[in-house]
Amino acid sequence: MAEGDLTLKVQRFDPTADKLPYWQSFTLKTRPGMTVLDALFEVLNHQDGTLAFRFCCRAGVCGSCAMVIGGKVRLACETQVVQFLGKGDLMLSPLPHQPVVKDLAVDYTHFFDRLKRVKPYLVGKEPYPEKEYIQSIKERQLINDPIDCILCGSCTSSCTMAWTNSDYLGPAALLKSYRFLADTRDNVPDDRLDIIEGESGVWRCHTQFNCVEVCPKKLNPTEAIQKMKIKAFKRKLFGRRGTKK
Amino acid sequence: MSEQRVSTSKVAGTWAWAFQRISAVLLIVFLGVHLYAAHFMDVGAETGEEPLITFDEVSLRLDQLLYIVVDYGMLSMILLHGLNGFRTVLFDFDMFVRRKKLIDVTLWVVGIGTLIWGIVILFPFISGAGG
Amino acid sequence: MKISSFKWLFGRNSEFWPTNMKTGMWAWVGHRLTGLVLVAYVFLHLSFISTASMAEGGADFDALMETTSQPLFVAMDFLLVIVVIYHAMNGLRVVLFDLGVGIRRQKLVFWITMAISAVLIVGGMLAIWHLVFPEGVA
Amino acid sequence: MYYHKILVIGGGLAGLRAAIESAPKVDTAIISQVHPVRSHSGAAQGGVNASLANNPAAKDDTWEKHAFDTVKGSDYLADQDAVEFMTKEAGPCIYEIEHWGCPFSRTDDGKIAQRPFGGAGYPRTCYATDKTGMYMLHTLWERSVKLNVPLYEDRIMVDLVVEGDAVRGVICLNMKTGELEQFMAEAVIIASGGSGQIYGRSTNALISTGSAQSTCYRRGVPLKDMEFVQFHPTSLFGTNILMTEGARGEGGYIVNNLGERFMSKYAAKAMELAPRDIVSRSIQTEINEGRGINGQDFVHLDLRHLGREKILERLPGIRDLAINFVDVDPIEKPVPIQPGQHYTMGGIDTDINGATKFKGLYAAGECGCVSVHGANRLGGNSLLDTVVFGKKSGQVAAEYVLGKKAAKEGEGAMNKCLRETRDRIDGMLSRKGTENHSDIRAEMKETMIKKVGIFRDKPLMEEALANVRALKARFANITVQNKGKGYNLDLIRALELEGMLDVAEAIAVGALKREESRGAHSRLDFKERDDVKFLQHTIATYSPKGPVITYSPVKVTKYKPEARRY
Ligand SMILES: Cc1cc2nc3c(=O)[nH]c(=O)nc-3n(C[C@H](O)[C@H](O)[C@H](O)COP(=O)(O)OP(=O)(O)OC[C@H]3O[C@@H](n4cnc5c(N)ncnc54)[C@H](O)[C@@H]3O)c2cc1C
Ligand code: HEM
Ligand code: SF4
Ligand code: F3S
Ligand code: FES
Repeated sequence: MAEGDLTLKVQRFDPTADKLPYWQSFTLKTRPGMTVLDALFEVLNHQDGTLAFRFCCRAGVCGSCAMVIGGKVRLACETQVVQFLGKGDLMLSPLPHQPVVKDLAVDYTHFFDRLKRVKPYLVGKEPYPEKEYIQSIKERQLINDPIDCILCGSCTSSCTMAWTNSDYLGPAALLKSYRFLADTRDNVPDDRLDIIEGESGVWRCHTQFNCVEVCPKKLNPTEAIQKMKIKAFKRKLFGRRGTKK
Repeated sequence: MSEQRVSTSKVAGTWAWAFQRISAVLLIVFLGVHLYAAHFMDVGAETGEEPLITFDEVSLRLDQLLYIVVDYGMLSMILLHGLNGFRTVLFDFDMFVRRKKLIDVTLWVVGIGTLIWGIVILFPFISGAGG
Repeated sequence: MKISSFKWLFGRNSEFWPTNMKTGMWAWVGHRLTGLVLVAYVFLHLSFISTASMAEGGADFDALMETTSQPLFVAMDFLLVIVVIYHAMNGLRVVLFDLGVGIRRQKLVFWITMAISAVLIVGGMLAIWHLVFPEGVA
Repeated sequence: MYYHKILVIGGGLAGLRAAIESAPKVDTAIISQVHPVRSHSGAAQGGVNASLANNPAAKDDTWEKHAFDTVKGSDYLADQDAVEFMTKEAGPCIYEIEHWGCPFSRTDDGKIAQRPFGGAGYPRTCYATDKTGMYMLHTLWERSVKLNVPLYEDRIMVDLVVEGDAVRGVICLNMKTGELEQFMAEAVIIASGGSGQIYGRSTNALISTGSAQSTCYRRGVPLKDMEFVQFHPTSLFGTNILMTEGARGEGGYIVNNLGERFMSKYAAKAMELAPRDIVSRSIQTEINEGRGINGQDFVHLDLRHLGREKILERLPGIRDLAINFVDVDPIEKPVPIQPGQHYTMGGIDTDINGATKFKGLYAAGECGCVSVHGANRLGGNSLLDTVVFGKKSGQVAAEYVLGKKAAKEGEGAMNKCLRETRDRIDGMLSRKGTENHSDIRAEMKETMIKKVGIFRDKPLMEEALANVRALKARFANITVQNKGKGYNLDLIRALELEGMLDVAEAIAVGALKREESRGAHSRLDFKERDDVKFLQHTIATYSPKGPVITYSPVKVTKYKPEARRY
């Protein structure tokens, strides 16, 4: 927990005023335990009130503060600055290829639109049972991973397929789709496969694995996508009966 | 508010993907046979000392139906795989997705045209040795 | 506002900066580039053969083939071997993932296929060398 | 001007649940400062209480027992009719969320798993690993997508429009464009969460500033029981991120700079597992008496003796947090912790339906005070509060709107309010003072935690009140550096601070006037509970000169106040 001076090099951009983004440097004293988010607040409070970034929980669970920190997409609130001390300027830029609201804050509208296209909700068998659905511990394990997604957008914004093809659902939305496909309580696997097997669905993934690299929750969207490719293909071969639960 | 759009076309997605994998595996086989046939196999005694591919040698090989099948099959596979792959690359970009129809037609025309071209090219070899 | 300017997408803090790109991404970039190169090669190859084969008899073809033993062509052949083998082996890796094999160990799988590729490439080059210069000319 | 029949302010659990309830019946929209899935509810770890009796050790659990535990936990300040309603509704509400997809952890026979929690007689806290809040939040957001509930995100409610005794709508600041927007409505449900950021060392999210709450307060909506603020004993030193009680449940020690397990002095029997308020007070005493580590404001949570295996197996999340945020691996080193502000028991004064003094204005969740938590909330009851009373307020608001004849009244009031808000904001932007509002914010937080914190007494609180008032005066002299429109954090944080100062004052005044110790309100100068004088809710009503304090009776049904011993 060393202390020392740190220079942040922040990508600034105000779409209403600037033509192109530019870098601006801020030097600040670090203290033990300081996170990148703390550093940004230090700048906001005492150096430049015009800085903009997103934040909320500051505990790595809400997914607001994803940005590119030192060449890698990370959560600002979870990233200690000490690891960057003495390694030159620490560069901060917004999530790649997202519309910028201002500086480090990006617009998530398109991200959530993509998500909404995969029916991101459980459609259980109705009428609902009087109590809970029975789901064994083993069945619950199938969704242990994908439910941990905090929708931070890191993966989809790091996938170049999602950059150039705005129809492509992207890893986050596909992982969400998988989360419901794998849930034993869900009752509409065919609808889900219909959505993800279109040309802007799973086939657009070319296993770049960027999504796996950047996920702050260490999830594996690629694996989910690959599993869905197989499911969709099997259904094509053997017909719809094969996918009914 | 925001309309829930359903994915666009699902005409070829699954098959295009599956075909790319199947053709890939087939290509490995074809390529193996082709290379072996072209460079390592002795077709006739007179070419035994001659490492370079010659017209006669090729013609000789192409006299046999098997090689015709292998070569034409490989050519069509390569074309299908290559152009299908190229199509995938194009459709990774919005601007081409918007011209989907046009691209699909063009690729088919180019593909079939090239195939015919390829077939015609080999005629002299086939007829050359036969005649 | 979308920032699509080259400078910002490929700058030092972007994932396209070489030191920031990870294994999977490199593999994909390589695969895509080699794929496109191969498509281009197919057309080149066809026109190459056609200029020759369209001529009567086949003398031209043989003459053409002679030129392939020039250093430039040998270099081209080497390149082609690298391109084909990389594309084929990484393609195999992709197919494995599609079958659900090795997704969690993608980096390991990549390096294994690359090791095999290296062996094949060296083998291929030796073979070409041997074919072109059977007497072992330097 | 936007118009929706019902507006829900806040996309946390309470807000989403309310919108889900009313949207199918009446046109409803959600307005939220952050996207719903980013809401603070997502940080809740432990679980949500309901007497489902799924755990073999809780076979004979009933809602009555849950109600009793809650009332006793509240130190008898909770309204018992509300508690009964909540505990009775708990089961159905949890099943409902499960049907919508919430991935609860499971028992061996596939039912919702339940774990023991502090202050409860039975293991009745339903959980989904240690991310219950997040899973519930995502599930409810997903449900709202299914119902196509319109969402206006990145908008901060900066004013409430009331005309006579009825609500007309709200004024919002669009964070993206920086423009003020008018939202007209027949009913407004405030579900804006807690205001923990008033305090230093808060476990709450950075946006839990109670901005919507203070806005209502300034427009005449009374606040109830604001002096009751819960402190959690173990929050990470520095960031005050929560270290779950499970760490002590698994056998962790708390030690001071002398290496003593000092809990032996305060609760010889229960040691580290004594109730939250007692442990918090004990730690604070050690720190106050100079036995914090290196004389600093923290002690150590020592898990090393549990061994690597157990830590990895039972407390992986805690280990990750400690490594990520203080660079300490609990396997090798003790974790620095201190008590932190955790929950605001008080809030907008509502009745059992979530209705306030104004017609058409409702409040639910942590920003409201029905009162089910009284003087001290039990762990796992606030998530329950959000869904039960979120649902209820949605229902009641929908009925109110359906039963209403006139619609779209009050355009004049809307416009007047817009002008006032614009003036207020322009005024703030044009101030050219010497004060930095982030310094004022820091001082307010420090004052509140130090002087209206875990231990309170008259001189300290009077000092605090004077400080807060001085800060309010200094606030008049600030400069907002950023005059721009888009995503102006500088302005937003200044606006938040203005409201927080008002609420801080209400907390301090209420606490000063409550001359007893009850639940989380622990006075050194009045150590006993005084049911004769103070079995009452504190009601704070805004006036420009400071809060006006009155009292309202507590509803007692079955459970007569008795000494609270565990
Ligand atoms: C670390 C931690 C752990 C916890 N663990 C548990 C637990 O295990 N069990 C339990 O029962 N409880 C727990 N709690 C308490 C519980 O999480 C909260 O009380 C509850 O989530 C509050 O939900 P809410 O819907 O009222 O508010 P929130 O979830 O805070 O939502 C507030 C919403 O209002 C919006 N908003 C706020 N102000 C404005 C404004 N001015 N304009 C527009 N929108 C606005 C925000 O954007 C947000 O969407 C915990 C709390 C913390 C801090
Ligand atoms: C020799 C064996 C070959 C194998 C095993 C193979 C394998 C593959 C596979 C699996 C893909 C799909 C990649 C993905 O979707 O991410 C692919 C794509 C592609 N292949 Fe091949 N291929 C081979 C030969 C060729 C040849 C000879 C050509 C040229 C004509 C070619 C051109 C392409 C192109 C253009 C693509 C699309 C690139 C992309 O999507 O990134 N391939 N190949
Ligand atoms: S999968 Fe990971 S990176 Fe993608 S949105 Fe979810 S948490 Fe973020
Ligand atoms: S980065 Fe994109 S290409 Fe596939 S593996 Fe991940 S979705
Ligand atoms: S602030 Fe919530 S994830 Fe960083």
